[in-house]
Amino acid sequence: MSESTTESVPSIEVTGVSILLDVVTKRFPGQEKPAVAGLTMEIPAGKIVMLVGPSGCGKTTTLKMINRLIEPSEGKIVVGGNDVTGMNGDELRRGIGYVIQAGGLFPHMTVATNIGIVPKMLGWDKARIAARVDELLELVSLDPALYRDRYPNELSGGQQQRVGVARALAADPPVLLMDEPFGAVDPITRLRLQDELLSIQEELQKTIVCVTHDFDEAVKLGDWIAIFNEGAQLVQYDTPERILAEPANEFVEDFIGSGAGLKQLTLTRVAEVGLGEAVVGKPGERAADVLSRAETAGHGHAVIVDERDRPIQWLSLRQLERLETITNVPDPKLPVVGYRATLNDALDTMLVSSAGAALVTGRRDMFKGVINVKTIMDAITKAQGAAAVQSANAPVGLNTGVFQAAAAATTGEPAQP
Amino acid sequence: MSESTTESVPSIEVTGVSILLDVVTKRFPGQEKPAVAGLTMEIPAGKIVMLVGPSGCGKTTTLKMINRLIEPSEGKIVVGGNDVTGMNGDELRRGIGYVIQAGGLFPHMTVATNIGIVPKMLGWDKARIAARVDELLELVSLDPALYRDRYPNELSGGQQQRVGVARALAADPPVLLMDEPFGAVDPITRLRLQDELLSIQEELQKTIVCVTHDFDEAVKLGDWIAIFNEGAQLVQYDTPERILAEPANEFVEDFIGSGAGLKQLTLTRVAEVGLGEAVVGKPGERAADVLSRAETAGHGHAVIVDERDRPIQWLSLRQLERLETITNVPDPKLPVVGYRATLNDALDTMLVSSAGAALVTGRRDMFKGVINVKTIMDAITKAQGAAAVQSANAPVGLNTGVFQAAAAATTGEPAQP
Amino acid sequence: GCGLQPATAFVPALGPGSITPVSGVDGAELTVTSKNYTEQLILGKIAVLAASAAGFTVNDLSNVPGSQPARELILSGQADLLWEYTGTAWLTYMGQTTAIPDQQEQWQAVYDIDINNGLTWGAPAPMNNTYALGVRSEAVAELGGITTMSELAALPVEDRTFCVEAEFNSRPDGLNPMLEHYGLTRGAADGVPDENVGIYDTGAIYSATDSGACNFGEVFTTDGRIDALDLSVLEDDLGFFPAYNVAPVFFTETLTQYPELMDVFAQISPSLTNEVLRSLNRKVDVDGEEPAYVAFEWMKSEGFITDPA
Amino acid sequence: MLDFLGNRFDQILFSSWQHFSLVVQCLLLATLLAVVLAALVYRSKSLSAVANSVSAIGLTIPSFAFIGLLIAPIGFGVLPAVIVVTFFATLPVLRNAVVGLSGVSPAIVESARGIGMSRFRTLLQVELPIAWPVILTGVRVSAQMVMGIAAISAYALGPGLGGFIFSGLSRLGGANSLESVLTGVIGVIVLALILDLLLVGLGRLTTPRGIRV
Amino acid sequence: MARTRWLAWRGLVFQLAGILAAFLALVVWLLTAKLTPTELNTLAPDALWGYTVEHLQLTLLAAVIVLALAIPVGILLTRRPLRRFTGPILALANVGQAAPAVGVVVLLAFWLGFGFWAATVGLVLYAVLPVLRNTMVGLQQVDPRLVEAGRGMGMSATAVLFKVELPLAVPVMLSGIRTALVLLVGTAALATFINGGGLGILITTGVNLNLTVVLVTGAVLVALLALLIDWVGRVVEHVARPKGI
Ligand SMILES: Nc1ncnc2c1ncn2[C@@H]1O[C@H](COP(=O)(O)OP(=O)(O)OP(=O)(O)O)[C@@H](O)[C@H]1O
Ligand SMILES: Nc1ncnc2c1ncn2[C@@H]1O[C@H](COP(=O)(O)OP(=O)(O)OP(=O)(O)O)[C@@H](O)[C@H]1O
Ligand SMILES: C[N+](C)(C)CC(=O)O
Ligand SMILES: [Mg+2]
Ligand SMILES: [Mg+2]
Repeated sequence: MSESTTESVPSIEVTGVSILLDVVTKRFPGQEKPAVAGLTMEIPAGKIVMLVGPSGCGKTTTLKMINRLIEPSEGKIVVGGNDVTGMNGDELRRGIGYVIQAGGLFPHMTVATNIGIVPKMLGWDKARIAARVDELLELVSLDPALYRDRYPNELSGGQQQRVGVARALAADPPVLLMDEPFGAVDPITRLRLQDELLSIQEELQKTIVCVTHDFDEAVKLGDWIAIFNEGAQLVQYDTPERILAEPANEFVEDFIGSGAGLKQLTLTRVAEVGLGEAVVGKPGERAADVLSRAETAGHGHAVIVDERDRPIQWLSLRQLERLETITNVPDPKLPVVGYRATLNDALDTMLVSSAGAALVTGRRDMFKGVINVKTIMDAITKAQGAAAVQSANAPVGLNTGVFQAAAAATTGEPAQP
Repeated sequence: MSESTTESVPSIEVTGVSILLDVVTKRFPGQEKPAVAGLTMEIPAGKIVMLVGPSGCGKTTTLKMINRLIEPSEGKIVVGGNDVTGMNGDELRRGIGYVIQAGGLFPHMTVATNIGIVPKMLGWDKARIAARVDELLELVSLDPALYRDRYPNELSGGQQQRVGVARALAADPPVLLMDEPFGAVDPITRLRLQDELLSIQEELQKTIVCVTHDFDEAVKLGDWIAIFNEGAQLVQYDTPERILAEPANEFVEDFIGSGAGLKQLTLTRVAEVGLGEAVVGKPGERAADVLSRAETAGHGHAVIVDERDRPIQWLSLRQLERLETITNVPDPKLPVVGYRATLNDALDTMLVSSAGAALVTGRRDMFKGVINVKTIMDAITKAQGAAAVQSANAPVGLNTGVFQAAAAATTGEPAQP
Repeated sequence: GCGLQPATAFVPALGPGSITPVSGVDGAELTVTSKNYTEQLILGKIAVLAASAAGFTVNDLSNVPGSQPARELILSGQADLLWEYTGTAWLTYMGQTTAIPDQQEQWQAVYDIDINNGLTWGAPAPMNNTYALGVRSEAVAELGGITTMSELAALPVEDRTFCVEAEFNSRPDGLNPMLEHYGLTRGAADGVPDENVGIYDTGAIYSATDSGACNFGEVFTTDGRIDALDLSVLEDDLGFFPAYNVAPVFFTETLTQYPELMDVFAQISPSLTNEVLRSLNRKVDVDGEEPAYVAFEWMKSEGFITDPA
Repeated sequence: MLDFLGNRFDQILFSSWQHFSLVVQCLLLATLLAVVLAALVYRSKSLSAVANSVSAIGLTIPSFAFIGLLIAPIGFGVLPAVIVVTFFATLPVLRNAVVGLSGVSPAIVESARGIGMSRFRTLLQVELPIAWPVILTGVRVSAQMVMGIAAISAYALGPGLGGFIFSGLSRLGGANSLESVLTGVIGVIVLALILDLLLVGLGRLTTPRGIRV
Repeated sequence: MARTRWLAWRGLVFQLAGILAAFLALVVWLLTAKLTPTELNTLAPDALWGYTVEHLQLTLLAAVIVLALAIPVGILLTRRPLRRFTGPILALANVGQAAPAVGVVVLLAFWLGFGFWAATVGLVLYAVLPVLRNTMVGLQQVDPRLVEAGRGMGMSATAVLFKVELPLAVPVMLSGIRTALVLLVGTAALATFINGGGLGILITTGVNLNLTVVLVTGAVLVALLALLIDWVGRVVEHVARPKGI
């Protein structure tokens, strides 16, 4: 595996390698239908690919064939350019990170031992293992001094999950496989862990294949989402945006569930849409001056910012008329969103504000502009338009074998480059 | 209990009775702080009151004191005008419905036996019990012939919950207590069960006290919501609308969580807001006629309805220009919402439709008008204005005792009539 | 209660023979006890059958492990009847040290003492079941053709190995005094060291001796296996063991209530000769029959009882 | 062997029945005792722990030693056997009854109370029926165990098949002694199987469909 | 955490204290009782010690054989190729368990002759099942996800067995071993019926000769020995239980 990490990939930071499932089939003994039927699927290096689908559709089987915890019955699997179908399974797995529910931590080993287990198998010396353990604990936001020597049952579910991720990353594998990694933690922790995974990924750029049954999670984490039906039949393999905007068929629509529109809002950030201009005033200015500037610009409101450009009031023309000078008392109910917020957050803020719009702040809470419902509607329309055009570098994904006929019949056609 | 059901209450259909907690305190042995501290709370007859608050704040304790599963340490409890603090607890409970998670069904008894158990204790004869069981099963939408003789483990979680409700209603008690009744079922079933509870309540008009940890559920089900803090300190006791619009303090705001605006949208139905007019055409008409009508009205679109007035197309002026005659081919992507849908649903539909508006249909899917983002924003603003005025018949709710000072300090003031 | 009876309580159904129901008994309860080796089991069953034929409802408490417990049962009145040996009573229970050579006098002696203990001895049988040491015949030559117990002392220490039962191991007429009598000290390195003594169940000694687990097995002279396994019996040439005539012992209170019991057993005792017992024992130990059936057949053949009507 | 069985058919039948009867009667008694005890302790954590320790430690006492100890004050016969068998039969049932009763979901107990059942009624109508399969498992464990203990109790003249084993032992080397022991051993195993089947059947009959696993 | 650990230790301390107290009571009773010469003879301290040593020898030798036999077989039976025999073997063993111990011991005497070895084999047969069963149950109850996690990070099947499965199975296995040892102590008392030695002789002698003191001493010593072994087992379980579970 170690050589393959140096495979030539577009960006230098990407440490992940690509994976190719090449017409892979898995038939379990005594099972009539194959669990995975002639699946061909490309997983691009350095990306997060989410596998979703109804229970029993073959997600886990697909995932486990990549590290050969399950041996494929037919077909071959190529990781980082090397066909791994023939190599020693144990060695293969030492080079691939694997995370399961609740981390799959060994309860009889401390956090440090758990994390250090693969490096130990690889023959690292003690000092190096210890250093690596601490580094990884930092990476997953756990204080090494505090957590190194704890046992898994002395950690919360979320902390266990983090240690699980740290363990999977121990030997710096180019590929990470995750099977419903956040299935066992409460919704709030889950959101935090997802954010953390995204930020870790931003730094490490591994290739991550992740099974989930939560479509929202797939939308949030995935660069690409593969929607499976029974027999690991690839119903749609596309970006979250396109799946939301252009579900391939009714099966996918049902899978997305209600609220696709609101879900799309979570995909775009305020920073990505065009903000409205605003007339800006400062405390101490004469209200009349500000009023006239607003009237000239044809605006109904003016934004008052403090000395650091942070918005403190949002005054209507009527309010300005009644004022002498602008005060510096901040309005606690000011509808403010950060520019990293999603459109969903922005819409919510607007609704409560009753102004039908919200103020956007950037770094150090500096005022950046105004966002209103119109902006959001436009952004959505544009996103949908963009999604209608399929991206050129979409990875391959199709099925052959017994399911192919059925797939073609029900799916229209599977995504193809 | 039975006499108290005839208590004179405003409307004849209301079979529920009012409940009064009169400066009730509960101190558990070995516990420093009281679990419920001097709580006074009125629960109006025939209404649904939701108790929410952080874990361990005393919701369950408050609820269980009403049927004396937990004996209050101090204070008295009046149900339907009778002080029940002194009466035999078992008898009291036979006259109060009680529903907990997963129905709390007895696994070793059939559905019929479970439901009939209170009537049996009350000495009803067999025929009457059997008839009542069937009546109740119908009420909760379960076919008696199919479900009467099943055991709880042969039912889905949602069905179990319904049987639990049926059992609680068996002896036609005026009061129903529910402790996180829908906590154990999946989100979709949960929504259905909530709707069902609302429709049962519409018919029966019981007094329902319901504990939940899901604020959205409280908003959906409650006529009144009581928000507790530690020690069953009543932080706010008000209608859902007012709590969303005017949270009493930061604690309540945090509790509502993000998305208060979107939550408010769920409180209003499309039927309750003013819809926009639309130019209507029929298949077979000349497109130019419809176009000219639309231009006259100053509209950008025209709605095409079929012979039963159901919308089938929504054409822009440009589309009309290009047409000869109007066809009768329905557009599968038409953004349609029913008039019983919430504004939240409407907004979602609009977002996906990319038209920034949606068509509203009434009974038998007949076209009723157009709803757009502006309408929604206006509705919200109006609702917030209305909520700012406190209703005159708000029930009493306050705390005395050790928590009072703290309450006053952090809460502003508790709701008072 | 509840229909439960002791382990070996089974007896075949029977009809009256020369023993006929005693008037006034009418199914009154009578408890018979016995010790737990073959001869006692057969005798116990004989007593049970006789008492049944006499019209008693018999509670069969035979097969008690050991002489002392059996004695205890009858002394305390928990049992009403027990076949006991004169020598055993004299030396073991009554703590006497020298036996009386004349068998009738010996009987009289124990009768006289026990009558004060609330027990009444019935007529003794001719049979005399004394202890003896058995050697497997193949080994006699290796042991210098040993025939008498006085020759024991001449054997090398490692050849002085014994198989005994727990009871004999610690009885006043048992192993240690016996060895003493023949000039050997139990537990001494130059006598009979402890490891030379194996403790076995009463009935297990014969096959243990035969298989060579030890050279000398403690045997009962009326046991059928002495012949069957071809064991040679050492002569008690210095006369250590007394006479052990068997006799029915009654709990006096019961006997006063049903004096006819004495006559019933007086019918039986004279028939119990050494030969009879040896053949009966043999049927059980060698031929593998059940004591209950053996007793039944014998009683029938003697005419005491008949098959059930 | 067949001869042996044929010749003593009525005796074997008698002893088997005695053995079976002893075990079943003692099991009934033990179950009653254990359930009553469990009902007294299961609400208290510490009392439950005590009951569990008693059960665990009681089971370490060798049955043969216990029989020996009983012979001294009680003597021979049926009574010591009944005491020993009942004692050992009670322990697993007690443990399971405590586990079963405290394993009843508090939600179910609460809802029983919540619909107006009294404590006793809740115990009788809700908790015991729900705990019953667990209790019955305990009874099965007991049954298997005391089958063997009943055999040892024949040393104190207890009823049953143990007599065959001990008389086989006392006639060891003689004809039919092996048969006798085998009869005792196999008879006990067969009885244990039969009783187990009966208990399984009883379980089927007495466990409502709703709590079958 | 710390509290439950202390509670467990407290239980152990109580148990040991109870055993010691009972033993002291026995000694005091023996010292003050009026003993007949036979009783004195049988209960002489070195005789008692001898019986106890014999009893322990029987128990421990049988235990060692049982462990050496049952643990490897138990492990093998949970490995994939042999897994299908698990059910039948357990069923067979369960039937065997109903066999009365006295009977088994006596039958072995028929086969192997009287003495120590017959007794040992009988004991082994009798105690093999709990260890075998607990070894299998212990291994089977290891969360399959942990095995998968181990395999998933590249441990070989053997490494997973020794580093993950066995350590996690230890508590269950130990409790089986403790049960077996306690059974062995009790069953070894039956060895006396076939001249296998041990403390059982005190019971039979006590009964046969109606020597209540001997009988009680024997019975109490066997019971105390069983409790002591149980205690040792518990201590070992406590100490050997992997931290973190
Ligand atoms: N070891 C196995 N032996 C036999 N069949 C198996 C095995 N593992 C999985 N299967 C079958 O293969 C199919 C796919 O299983 P898989 O575990 O991959 O589903 P999944 O998509 O991960 O489902 P879930 O969401 O429930 O985890 C199922 O029908 C399952 O029953
Ligand atoms: N039986 C009891 N004995 C002692 N303390 C109790 C008991 N029941 C509840 N408490 C304590 O009383 C307080 C209130 O508990 P209660 O169960 O009413 O909370 P809750 O609001 O229902 O919480 P949750 O949302 O977790 O159900 C808690 O601090 C709890 O620990
Ligand atoms: C009859 N014997 C003397 C052999 C033994 C006994 O006293 O029981
Ligand atoms: Mg899966
Ligand atoms: Mg609660």
